[in-house]
Amino acid sequence: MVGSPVLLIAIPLLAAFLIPLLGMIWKELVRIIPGLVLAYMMILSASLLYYVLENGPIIEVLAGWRPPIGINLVFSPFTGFLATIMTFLGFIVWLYSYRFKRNVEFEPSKKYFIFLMMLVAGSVGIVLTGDIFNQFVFIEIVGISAYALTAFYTGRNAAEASFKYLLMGSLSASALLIAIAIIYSQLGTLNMADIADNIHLMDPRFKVIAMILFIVGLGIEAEIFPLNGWAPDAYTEAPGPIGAAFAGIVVKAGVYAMVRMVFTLFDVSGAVDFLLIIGLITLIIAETTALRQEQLKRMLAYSSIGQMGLVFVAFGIGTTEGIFAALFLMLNHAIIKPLLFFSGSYLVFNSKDKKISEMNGLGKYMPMTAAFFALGSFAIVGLPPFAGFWSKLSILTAAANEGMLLIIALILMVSVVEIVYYFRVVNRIYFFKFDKVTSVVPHKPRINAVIAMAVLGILILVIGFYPDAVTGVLHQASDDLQNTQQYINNVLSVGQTLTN
Amino acid sequence: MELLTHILGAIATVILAFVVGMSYGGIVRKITARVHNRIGPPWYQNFIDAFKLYGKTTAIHHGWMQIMGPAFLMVSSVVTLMFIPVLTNGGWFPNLNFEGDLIFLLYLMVFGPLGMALGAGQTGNPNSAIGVTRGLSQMVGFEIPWVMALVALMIQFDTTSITGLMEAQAQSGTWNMFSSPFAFIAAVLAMLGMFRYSPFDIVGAPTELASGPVSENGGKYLFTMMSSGSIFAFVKLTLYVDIFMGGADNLVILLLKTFSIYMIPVLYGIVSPRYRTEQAIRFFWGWPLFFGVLALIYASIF
Amino acid sequence: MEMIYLIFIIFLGGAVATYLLGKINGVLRDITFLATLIVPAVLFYTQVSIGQTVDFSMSGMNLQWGITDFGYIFAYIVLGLGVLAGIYAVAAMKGKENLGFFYSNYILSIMAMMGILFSRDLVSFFIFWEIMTWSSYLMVVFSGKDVQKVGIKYFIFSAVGAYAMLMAIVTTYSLTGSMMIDSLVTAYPGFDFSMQLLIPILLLIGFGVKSAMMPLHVWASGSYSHAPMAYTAVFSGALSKMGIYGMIIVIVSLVSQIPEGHWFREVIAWLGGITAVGGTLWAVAQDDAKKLLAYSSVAQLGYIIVGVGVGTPLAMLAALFMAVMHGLFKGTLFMAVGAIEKQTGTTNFTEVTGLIRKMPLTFLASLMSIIALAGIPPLGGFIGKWMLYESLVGSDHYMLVIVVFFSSTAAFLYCYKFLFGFFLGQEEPEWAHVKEAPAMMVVPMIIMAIGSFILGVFPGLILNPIDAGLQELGYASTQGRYWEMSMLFNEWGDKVVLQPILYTIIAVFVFFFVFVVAKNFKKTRYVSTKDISSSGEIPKAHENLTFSRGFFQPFLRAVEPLMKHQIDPLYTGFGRGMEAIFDFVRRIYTGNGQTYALYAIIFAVLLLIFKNQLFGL
Amino acid sequence: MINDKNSQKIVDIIQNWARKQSIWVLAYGTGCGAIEIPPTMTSRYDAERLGVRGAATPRQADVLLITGYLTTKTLKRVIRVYEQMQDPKYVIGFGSCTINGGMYYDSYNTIKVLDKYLPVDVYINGCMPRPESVLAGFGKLQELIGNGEANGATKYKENLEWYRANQKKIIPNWVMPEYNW
Repeated sequence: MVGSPVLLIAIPLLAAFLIPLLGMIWKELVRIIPGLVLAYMMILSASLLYYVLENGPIIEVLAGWRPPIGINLVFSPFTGFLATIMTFLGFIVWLYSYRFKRNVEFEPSKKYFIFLMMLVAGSVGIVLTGDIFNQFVFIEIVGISAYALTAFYTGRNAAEASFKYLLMGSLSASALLIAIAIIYSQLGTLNMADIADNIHLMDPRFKVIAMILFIVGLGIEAEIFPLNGWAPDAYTEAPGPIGAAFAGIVVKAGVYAMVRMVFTLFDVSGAVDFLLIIGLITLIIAETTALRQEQLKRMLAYSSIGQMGLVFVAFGIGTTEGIFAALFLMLNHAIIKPLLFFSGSYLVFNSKDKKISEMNGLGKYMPMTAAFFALGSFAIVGLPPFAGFWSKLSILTAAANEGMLLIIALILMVSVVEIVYYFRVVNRIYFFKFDKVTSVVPHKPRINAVIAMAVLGILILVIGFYPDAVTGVLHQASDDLQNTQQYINNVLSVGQTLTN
Repeated sequence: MELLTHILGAIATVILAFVVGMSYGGIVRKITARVHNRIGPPWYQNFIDAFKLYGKTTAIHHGWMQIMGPAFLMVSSVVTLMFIPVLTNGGWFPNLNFEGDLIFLLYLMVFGPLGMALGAGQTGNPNSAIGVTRGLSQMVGFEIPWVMALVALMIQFDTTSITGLMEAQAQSGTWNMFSSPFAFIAAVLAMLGMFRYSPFDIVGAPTELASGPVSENGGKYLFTMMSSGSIFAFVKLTLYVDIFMGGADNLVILLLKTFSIYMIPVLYGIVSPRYRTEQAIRFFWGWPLFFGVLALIYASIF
Repeated sequence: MEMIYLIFIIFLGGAVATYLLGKINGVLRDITFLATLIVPAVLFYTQVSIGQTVDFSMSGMNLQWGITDFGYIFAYIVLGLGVLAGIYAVAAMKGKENLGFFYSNYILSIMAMMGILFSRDLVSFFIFWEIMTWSSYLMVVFSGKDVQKVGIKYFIFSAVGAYAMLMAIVTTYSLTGSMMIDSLVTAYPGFDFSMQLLIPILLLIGFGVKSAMMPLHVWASGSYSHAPMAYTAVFSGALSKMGIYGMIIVIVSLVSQIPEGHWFREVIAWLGGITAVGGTLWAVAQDDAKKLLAYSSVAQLGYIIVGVGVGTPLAMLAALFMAVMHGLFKGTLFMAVGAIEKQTGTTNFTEVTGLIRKMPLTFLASLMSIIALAGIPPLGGFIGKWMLYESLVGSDHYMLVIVVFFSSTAAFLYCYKFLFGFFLGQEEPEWAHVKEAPAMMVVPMIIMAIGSFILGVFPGLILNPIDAGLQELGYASTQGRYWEMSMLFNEWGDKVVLQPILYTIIAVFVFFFVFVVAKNFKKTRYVSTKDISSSGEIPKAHENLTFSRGFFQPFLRAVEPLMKHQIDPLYTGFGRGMEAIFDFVRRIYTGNGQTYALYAIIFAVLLLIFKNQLFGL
Repeated sequence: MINDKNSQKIVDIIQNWARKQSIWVLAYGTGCGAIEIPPTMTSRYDAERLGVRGAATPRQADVLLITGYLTTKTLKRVIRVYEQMQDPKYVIGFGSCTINGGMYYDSYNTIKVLDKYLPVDVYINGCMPRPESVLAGFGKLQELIGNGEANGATKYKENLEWYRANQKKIIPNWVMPEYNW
């Protein structure tokens, strides 16, 4: 064991406060320190994950207060897997945006990196924590940094998007807070394991209301329909890499919270089916909406929402295979969508109105970027031999094993829609004549951005050609989520041992 | 020795076909004239025409495909002839007629016209190309009832071979035109188009197309086409006789039968004006098709 | 190392290397490209034996690769055509942009097709299928013309097909627990009836799209004509055969096992027949050679589907023979069109005429291929058609034989149009500069034309492997019952001997050519095509008297009722309608924060109202 | 064997017989005389019994029938048609107009003497010549052919320059392919 999971949260928060001070010493430190921190987090998380896979979950108790009273962090294969993805992505986003807005003032870049770090730290916190109130706090941390990052480009649109996000975020916070209050009033505990253990004692009426509030609150974070109105605006107006971070990190945290709530916290029978239904609705609405978008980032945003819907569908299948597929899809989405955002934001950078119609023939002038975008498109629509195919295949197999033929058909039909809008863009980029009138001279990506994209691209290919590289982890993680009782036992046993 | 017989027999067949075909052509001209209340040329007029054409100089060509065109046509006629049983038992003409079947024959018959069409195409005369397109279109028209009739026969007698059909007729003692009347009617209606007499002479239509595909061909080209056309006529007539009228045991009967069947398109044509192309096609997809379907039903029931 | 792996590694590595070398040096790239095609082909024919398999496991599923007798037939088409068209492509694509991309895509398609033939399990089958789809898609949009329309249409149809197939695959997996094709075949009779119907239908949608079966054919004309001709030769010649390959497996191995399979096959056969007629009629109506050949491909694939649907041993022999032949002659024809496009810059019949004296070798290759296409003896196309008719009549498909025959007769129309449009007619001064295509383009065409001639005279050369392949699928050996090396029989004891035909034709031809035509050849002289009898007028140099517009107008008028109903507008309308609906859906996202908040509240309220139904409490 | 003079003679005799029995006419309906062709061909006079038959194009025709007056504008086309015909070929001047201009003797735009421009083998006199005369003309032509005396084409070839000079006098913009067979 190389370190404690606490460090995953403590270090970035500490660094976030130190950065302004360090920035006074040397401005470049503002850019470098977050990178170092994120790299450290990534390495720590990965090594912890490796340890956890071998030796079982780590339950970290904070400040000596034992569960169920104190706050504890759970670094199990499932949470560790998500944390690793997030930290990895955080690092990649940092790498991509290291020279981002190099020429702008010191102040914005300071904000940018601090909030990015907080975003990652908060998301990791959401995943790792074993306490619902603590989770709420982390959600707020993530939310505040996300609002700020959305409004990073100070402008009318950005402010509006940020405000929408803030509005919805507040709704989410209120709902969550009430839900937490209800649970606390009923059970007198905030520890997830404890709640899960005692949920059957709760009055069903309160239970359902609490759960509905949870669904509404977390659904806003997890972008389920119809609570995802903020997402397209935020994705569009935030800087490109932040869009990637939203898609890869923040939403994952929301999905995690939702899934944890459904699978572990509540023992409500219809909840899993509810995930399936709401996932399908989200998937269909988002993908069909994406087809008619004119702006690239907005299209990517809706596509991202749709993918999340698909994740919920996979979770909603309810079997271990389904969860495995969902995790696989989350993993793939976490590497593919950032790649699309990264390359897409350079394409957008080169078009005046961020419109798809302005990207004619850019492939010739920005071969690398365009190639990465194409690779991402190919992967996300699930064409073999790229990564997306395997997750799609596993979702479908999982659904088929449950005999859900109609759902398979729906998913596949929506996939066709997805293909249409992604390929329209790819076609434009590659096979249309370069249009000087609407496009300025193309800005080419910087070397660090290329490296960031290349890493993601290589990952896509590696998973595509050799999915067994990750399936082991995914299987363990899905087993971990599926087994609620073990989770309760693990957490509470820590409390017991400490008591004794 | 056998090979020699074969070769001699083949040559004899070609000569026979040529002579009969040409004479029939002349007789048709005579008959046409009589119907028109004219005296008409002598029955051997076609031979004179052919000989004259052969004697004419052929000073020009528009490229080697124009030269190949008539050759293709001739090859097709002669090769098709080789696969047609002229007499019931082979007799004097021991050709390759036991080694082919109807479908093969149908396709072989297209070889020549297509080559000819290419030859006509190379001349660059628009009339030629128009004639060819008309001819091909019309072919699509009449092939349908014709093939229906043939398929009906094939079904009825479980054979696709011409000799097989002839044997079947010999065994049953009745001609196919009586045992499968609908097929015969369909085939005869298709024959109207096949012989390209009025009202289906849309290919050559002298007044519209200046004789169509052959408009750039005089002299020896025309001679080749004329003689292969005559051979082809003989081939078709013999084929009809073979599959619908039980074949012929000797030459006299062959001539009688072929001549009588030849009169159908000729007499129909003499009194008819000319169709437009689409009218011609629609004609074949009307009653002939109906009889073809009847023939198929009849054949599959019995 | 296993030879099978090696072949795929060479393909993959070659594709990457070709792409990268394309950035550095053109010659090196071309050499790598050809080497990547030829080396695996040689390895395949020398080192890989039928029945040899490799097993491995991926993502928890056991997969297996290995070539069967049946796949071997298609491997002939894929590799043969792949190599020849590859040689052609090097010359044909010279001077174009982005060649590294083109070549690596080309290699990937060939690899994917070989992969399909090698796959003994459904997952790798699907993976290679999709690689084939997207690599061919990239070729379709390579030219950059009508990308959003044609390319997307192709991809949508391919995707629908592929996803239908994927659905069948996962359903199979859930039913049998294995991805092996063999285990599907074994377990199939045990499925319940709905599954017995569903799985083949879904698979056939997938294969039907690739083999351009009506009503899934609408992508074909655009895609075939938009891809570079060097690739279309492979696209139409080999890639579409993958659909046939799969279709045969499905129909023979699956559908035949159930009693209702009979009706299923009837439907398929009729779909094939309709495809043949429709494709032919539309081909006749085209003025662009690419489009014409594209529709013609649809029609030819229709014949093959008829054969597959009928499914008697003779019909299967016919279908597979036609598949091979179609690869040969349609490949040649697309190559010829490519050569003409390269030399003249257009493929429209109404523009380019009279190339026969400028491109005689291309004409020769086209002529032989057209004769093969039209099914005229003694070239190979006839054999396939003959066997198909025999099988149709023999298996009591009386109306179908008429339909097929109609299509086949109407095919003469476009055959002539193709030859006349390009090579015959007036020789215009506009095209006086045109030269014969480079040797590297002509030689593959000639080789393939000669190939279709040889197969016409010695069909046994290819019928032998086909027979072996059919035995693999469970048919009894047809050896000696239907064919010999140069002879064909039918079930009723008649036969067509092919060599005498050839000898007779050659003999008569030589006779007439030497004694009638060639004797006088010296005395005749060439005059230009302006020197024609046109009412005494002398056509000026700029006056084009070629009859090329509205070529088969009367015929088309006659068949108008048949062509009035198209399926394409239905699809377009459906697409438009869907987009309109999507546009409506899009308005859910108003962009107004208040609305979104309202949504959230409504959502919460709805959940509260329906909590009993949803959560059962 | 063909080269042998005597055998050539025999062949010529047979061929001439065939030629005279088979006359394919390209009726170039230049003037009002064309109206006399249908009665000649149809049931009353029936020229076909003599082997006379219409030909559709100059490539197939033996005889060029100039039916009536020939305007200067038409001359070029007629010459073109004549030159496209294959040997052996003959010209029949039909009606008085081809002999001396007939009723158009003082017209500015008709050819008065056809023989100056094309080698006429047989003239048929009359305005119009009745079908009987037409048939008589054909009979004369047959006679000439049979005797091997209908050698207008040879005359044209030999005196091409003279004919050309005459033709060019009438036709100012002379754009014609070279006549060299």
